[in-house]
Amino acid sequence: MANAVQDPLSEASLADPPIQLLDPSGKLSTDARLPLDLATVDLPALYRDMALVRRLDTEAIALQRQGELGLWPSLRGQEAAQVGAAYALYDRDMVFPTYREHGVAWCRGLDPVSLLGLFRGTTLGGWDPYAHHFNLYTLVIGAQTLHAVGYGMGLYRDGSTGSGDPDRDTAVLAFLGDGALSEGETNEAFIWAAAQNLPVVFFCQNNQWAISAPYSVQSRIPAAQRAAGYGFPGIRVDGNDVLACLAATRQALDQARSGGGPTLIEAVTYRVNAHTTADDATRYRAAEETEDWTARDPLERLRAHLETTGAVTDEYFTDLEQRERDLAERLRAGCRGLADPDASSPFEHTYAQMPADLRQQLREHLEFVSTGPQDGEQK
Amino acid sequence: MANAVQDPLSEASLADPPIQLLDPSGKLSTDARLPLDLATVDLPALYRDMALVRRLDTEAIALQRQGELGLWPSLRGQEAAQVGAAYALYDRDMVFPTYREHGVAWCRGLDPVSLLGLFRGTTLGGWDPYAHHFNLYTLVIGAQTLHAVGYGMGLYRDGSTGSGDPDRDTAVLAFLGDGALSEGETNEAFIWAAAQNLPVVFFCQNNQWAISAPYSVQSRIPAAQRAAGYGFPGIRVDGNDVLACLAATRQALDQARSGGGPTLIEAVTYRVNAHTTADDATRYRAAEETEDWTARDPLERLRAHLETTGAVTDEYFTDLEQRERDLAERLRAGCRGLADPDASSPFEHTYAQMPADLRQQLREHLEFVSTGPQDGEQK
Amino acid sequence: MTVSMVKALNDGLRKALTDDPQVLLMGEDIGRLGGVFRVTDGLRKDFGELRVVDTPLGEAGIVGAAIGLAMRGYRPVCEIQFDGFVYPAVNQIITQLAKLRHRSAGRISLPVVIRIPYGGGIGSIEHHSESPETYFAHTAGLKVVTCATPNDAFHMIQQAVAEDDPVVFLEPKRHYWTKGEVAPATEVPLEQAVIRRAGTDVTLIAYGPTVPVALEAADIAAEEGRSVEVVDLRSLSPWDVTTVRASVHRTGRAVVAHEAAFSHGFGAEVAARLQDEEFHFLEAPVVRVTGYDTPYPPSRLESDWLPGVDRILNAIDRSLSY
Amino acid sequence: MTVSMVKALNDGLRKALTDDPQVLLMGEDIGRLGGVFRVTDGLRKDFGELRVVDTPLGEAGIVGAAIGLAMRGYRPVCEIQFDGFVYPAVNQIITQLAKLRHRSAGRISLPVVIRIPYGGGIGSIEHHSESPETYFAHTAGLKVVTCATPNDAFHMIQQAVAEDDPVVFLEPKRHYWTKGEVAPATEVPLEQAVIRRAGTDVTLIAYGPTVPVALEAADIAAEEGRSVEVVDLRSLSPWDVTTVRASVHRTGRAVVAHEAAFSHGFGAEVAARLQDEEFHFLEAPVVRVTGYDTPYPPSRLESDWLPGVDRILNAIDRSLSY
Ligand SMILES: Cc1ncc(C[n+]2csc(CCOP(=O)(O)OP(=O)(O)O)c2C)c(N)n1
Ligand SMILES: Cc1ncc(C[n+]2csc(CCOP(=O)(O)OP(=O)(O)O)c2C)c(N)n1
Ligand SMILES: [Mg+2]
Ligand SMILES: [Mg+2]
Repeated sequence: MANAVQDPLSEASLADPPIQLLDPSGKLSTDARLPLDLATVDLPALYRDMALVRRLDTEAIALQRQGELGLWPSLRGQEAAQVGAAYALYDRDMVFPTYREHGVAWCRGLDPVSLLGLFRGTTLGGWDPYAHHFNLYTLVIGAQTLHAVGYGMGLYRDGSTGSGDPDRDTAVLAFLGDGALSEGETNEAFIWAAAQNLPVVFFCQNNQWAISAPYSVQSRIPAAQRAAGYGFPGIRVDGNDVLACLAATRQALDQARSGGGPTLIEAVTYRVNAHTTADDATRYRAAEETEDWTARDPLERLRAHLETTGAVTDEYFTDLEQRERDLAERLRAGCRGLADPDASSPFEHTYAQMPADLRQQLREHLEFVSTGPQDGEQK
Repeated sequence: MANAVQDPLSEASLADPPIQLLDPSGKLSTDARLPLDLATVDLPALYRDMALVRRLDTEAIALQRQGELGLWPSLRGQEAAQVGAAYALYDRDMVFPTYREHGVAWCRGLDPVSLLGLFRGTTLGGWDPYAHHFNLYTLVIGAQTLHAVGYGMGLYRDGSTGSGDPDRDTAVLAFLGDGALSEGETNEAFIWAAAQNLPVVFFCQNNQWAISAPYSVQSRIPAAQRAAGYGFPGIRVDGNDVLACLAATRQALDQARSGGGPTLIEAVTYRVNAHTTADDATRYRAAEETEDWTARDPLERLRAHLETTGAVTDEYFTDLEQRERDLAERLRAGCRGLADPDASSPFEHTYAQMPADLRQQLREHLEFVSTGPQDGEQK
Repeated sequence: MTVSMVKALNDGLRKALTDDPQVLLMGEDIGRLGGVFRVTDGLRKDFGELRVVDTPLGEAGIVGAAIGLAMRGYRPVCEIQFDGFVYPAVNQIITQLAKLRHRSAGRISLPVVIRIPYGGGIGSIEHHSESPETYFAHTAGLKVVTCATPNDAFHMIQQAVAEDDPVVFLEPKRHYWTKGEVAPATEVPLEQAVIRRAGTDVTLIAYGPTVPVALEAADIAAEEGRSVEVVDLRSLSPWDVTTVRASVHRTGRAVVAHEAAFSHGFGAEVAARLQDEEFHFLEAPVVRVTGYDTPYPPSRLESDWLPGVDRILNAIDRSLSY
Repeated sequence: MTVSMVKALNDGLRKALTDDPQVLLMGEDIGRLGGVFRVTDGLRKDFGELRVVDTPLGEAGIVGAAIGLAMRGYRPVCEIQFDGFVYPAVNQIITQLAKLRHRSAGRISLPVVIRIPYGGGIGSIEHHSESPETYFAHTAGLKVVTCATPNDAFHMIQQAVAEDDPVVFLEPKRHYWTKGEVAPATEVPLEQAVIRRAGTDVTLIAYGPTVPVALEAADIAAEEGRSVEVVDLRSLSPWDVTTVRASVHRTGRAVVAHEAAFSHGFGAEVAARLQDEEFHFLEAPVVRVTGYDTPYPPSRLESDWLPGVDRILNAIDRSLSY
């Protein structure tokens, strides 16, 4: 079948490996489809941030084990995807994360301790989404993609896209998982972005799993190809290659800012840990698979490159280790220091002004809380 | 950009005309992409059914004007798409229509009067969906596509698809409009059908309008291409060409029945009348556009073909006219004869067994209804 | 100035668009067509397609995108074409729109209005006559209001747009073409109930579509020497318990009328509050006159199914017979 | 046999799968993983991936497909992973699942069960502690039930699967690991409330997660010489007004406890019915002890926010002080 009858299953791209600019051994390559001027890339900084977010993640897992956090969704294995994508952002670009983008949060300059509150149960948010142009985490799969679309509509109406003014043009970066591709809302976001040519880049970390569901439950073709159904470009990159992720995101954001519309980036990566600390991945996937992917570790290859090329000194690594220890210490202390919220806070922030009835409920609640157990015996 | 970077906008198919097997002048042609053995096609029957459903539609509009119906969504212009698709069905195939598939309903053998009740307000359904393997109309845009998917999952579990037994293998035909392509649920249906390779054919009548929204509000590429994003075939046919519609649907249903999975058919057609009798299309579209499309009338071209080739006698047309008059008469009489439902019917059919509380509500209601206005003065 | 409710809404939206450049309207068919009820008629012509936006056919998209627009400083007014088509947007409304202020400890304001033509009585087919108010009123973080007169329509829609909280704005489509006087200004806050007719024997609580029905019932009751006080709630979340209590405190009796189903309808909350807070003053149970616990029936049955004048009069009788 | 509620549900589902080949389970992560709460543990291994289906990540898809499966003669049991994730399915539930029997004049039966782990108190993050029962109980055409003991879990899930109407089956996740005796058979119909503890002074109405809390409160009250009758509603739609009325008729007082928000929570309907039907017998207002009208708070606040033993005891005090 040809032309009007499209059978994408037969397309060559299925078999095609994702675009790679840095291979697992640490060797650089180029790809005509994805140009990257290495002069614009600070490789030691990239490695440092990847190492630090890995440490952040490791520490958060430890805190969860110690009972300081209720839950933690680990990003391990996805450091290159997240740091690479984040390095392509302008400060003014707006980010809509899922619940796993600790690496992006870190690169946006958020206090890493603020990431812990949601998982400690001291807050439902934890930071000012406008201060760092980084929205609150969204737990409802797919929901944030539509917020990104609306924000993009706003940018367009502000004249902040396609103006040609490099200090003005702005884009939106929306993160999503492979599982999120199956939610209707995500697909509506693609539809709106396409039809209105919005400055939104969708960055899908295809980490092969949605909790226990392998990617094959969601789709039989690569995620990047989803975009073809809506008429905008999709690009598939090695998600463990920080340079490919950076280059793809930079290219897509540039295009979005200049009025060129949306792109879907599929970063092919792997969720090395279980879905969250509450999950047990041994129930549904083979250890060998995880080992295979661990061998393609995103940090190792950049470290190998830095070491081979002598781009950094030993001091760089010593210094980095110290930074990691400092970060871990800061997280430990910060986590324990996260205060319980005020009993009145849910009441205060439900509406801009507290309605009279709710004020009455608050009064009763505070009275109850301060009196403590009425009957003395027990709580 | 090549391969992993897909830019479907540049694909040739955009400019490609939809596949046609019968042109507006009534000339037959062939297309390698869409073989059709004319020996298997009863052209006079096709024309007759198209003419009859047009008459059904015209009559229903008249009944609405006379106040006998509250509303009527006209299928005018879409006769070829509907009759063509319906002719490809086996009796046992299951159909999930929208609210506009009067032509399909007719071909499935439904009493046409039963189509009127929903629009007269005497019922919310009107027929037995199992008797003709034709589900009730669905008004909530897109919702029926998921029911089709579930039914297809059932067929698969029954062993009624891909068994190789020609008396057993069954498929599902789900109708949708161009507007419906934008609902999340429709896209979830595509996702499920693709990932599970279900025996579901999605037949999209792209009639260019979703009420007042032109197709460009929903998408910038042809609807058939949507399927590429999920990894199943999409095919774009001239929706005013009954042969192309028949051939495409037959091919897709055959494939589905044999275990080959889903297809999305885009039938490029036109909603000649306003959205419904309650709508005023002059507010949003140019008369010239409608005239253009009327010139591509689906009946005219087949009539021209029948006349030129001498495939039918004059008697055929005289007989057909009589059938049309009979049908009109049957609709008029039948419509006026549609009884108001029993006051108790909503109560009776809300649950399999009426709960005690609801029985009490029914008792009070019947008492109220039978007593009539308590105060005599007014209702 | 005497105008229909549709015109009053149109005027109110026009004023909102004129007064604040961040206001925009979005929905299916609201632009070129002016909406299926013509509420937005002419606005696209005057304010352009970027501020009166014909959206793709997806309600989740409409509300989800409105959230993003609000985060970028806009004040979107969404139209859901009919009550029965709001459900695809419910996830965005309940899990996102209603919660983001709370989640962000007040940092995110979402001044989003969701306009919904609602209620029955217009002879429509299914999904076009629903009364979904309880779903929204039960959801903390949303405000829910409904207008019953052109004057309220004009002022309340502007007040809703000015709110910094999300507002579900229910428009009783059955009274869209009812005409009424519109005053240039209002002093009634959005959340305040209004006594539409003073009375002493029983308090009749209504909102949106049932307000005119309640007034008609009160008229008839008056002829029989029964003095019915009619309260128009206007705001359903929060609702003005103070005004209702004060009235019931005087009359000792209450009847509440709405089109939504009986069980868990708005009347349940009204009855629950009154039996608690006016326990010693109620001389009769709070009586509910509502739709039944069935799906909305085919239109040939709707006039009997809906709480009409006679059923309200029966309820008043019942209340007074205690 | 003493088992946890999770195990009781697992056993019940296993029995349903064994007894009827048309029964199938579908949901996110229910197969290989056995569900995030392990309710379906081992079932995929024993009944195969066509009967214990790991679905794509889309709740509308799950319920929409279940409707189609039911139309083809299957009896699908859907799992929604958490209460807060049911909303993408609400359109299919409210506009399709609940209505198709009515629309088809009884020709279409949709024996679909939607299992939802629900309620708070387990220290979870947001969207994992919601109580959406009112949304469903207000929707005609749905049945809504909730179990509070392993025995009920085992029997009610089988009864739900056997129902020819769609059933929203709410599982109080906070008590998933509570153990209890499971009897081989039951004589209690699905829709019947059960008196968990007899008493004479006040009727305490609870369901799902609040039943054990209510029993604990009743124990403490007993030490103070107060005889509290605890009614476990079990079915929320329809609900067993007869049993509740009979109890209140005797005690003259009622307290109702649930985790869902106060306004328009289930307690409103209970209060509204009782004040009407037991008007002359109520010696005190029906008192509601519920979640507040805010979104569910961060987990550090939940134990105070939820209606716990002390708040219930306060409510009993209030009721008895009249
Ligand atoms: C609407 C909704 N349904 C279900 C869930 C439960 N859930 C949480 S994470 C998850 C899997 C998400 O997979 P993916 O999108 O691939 O992201 P990942 O966790 O791999 O980063 C599911 C099903 C949810 N959070 N929201
Ligand atoms: C969920 C939902 N939203 C909105 C509507 C209102 N509505 C009815 S028909 C229609 C347009 C449908 O367009 P399309 O899918 O192209 O079908 P057509 O009417 O052209 O056959 C709309 C918006 C609806 N029925 N359902
Ligand atoms: Mg994933
Ligand atoms: Mg259309």
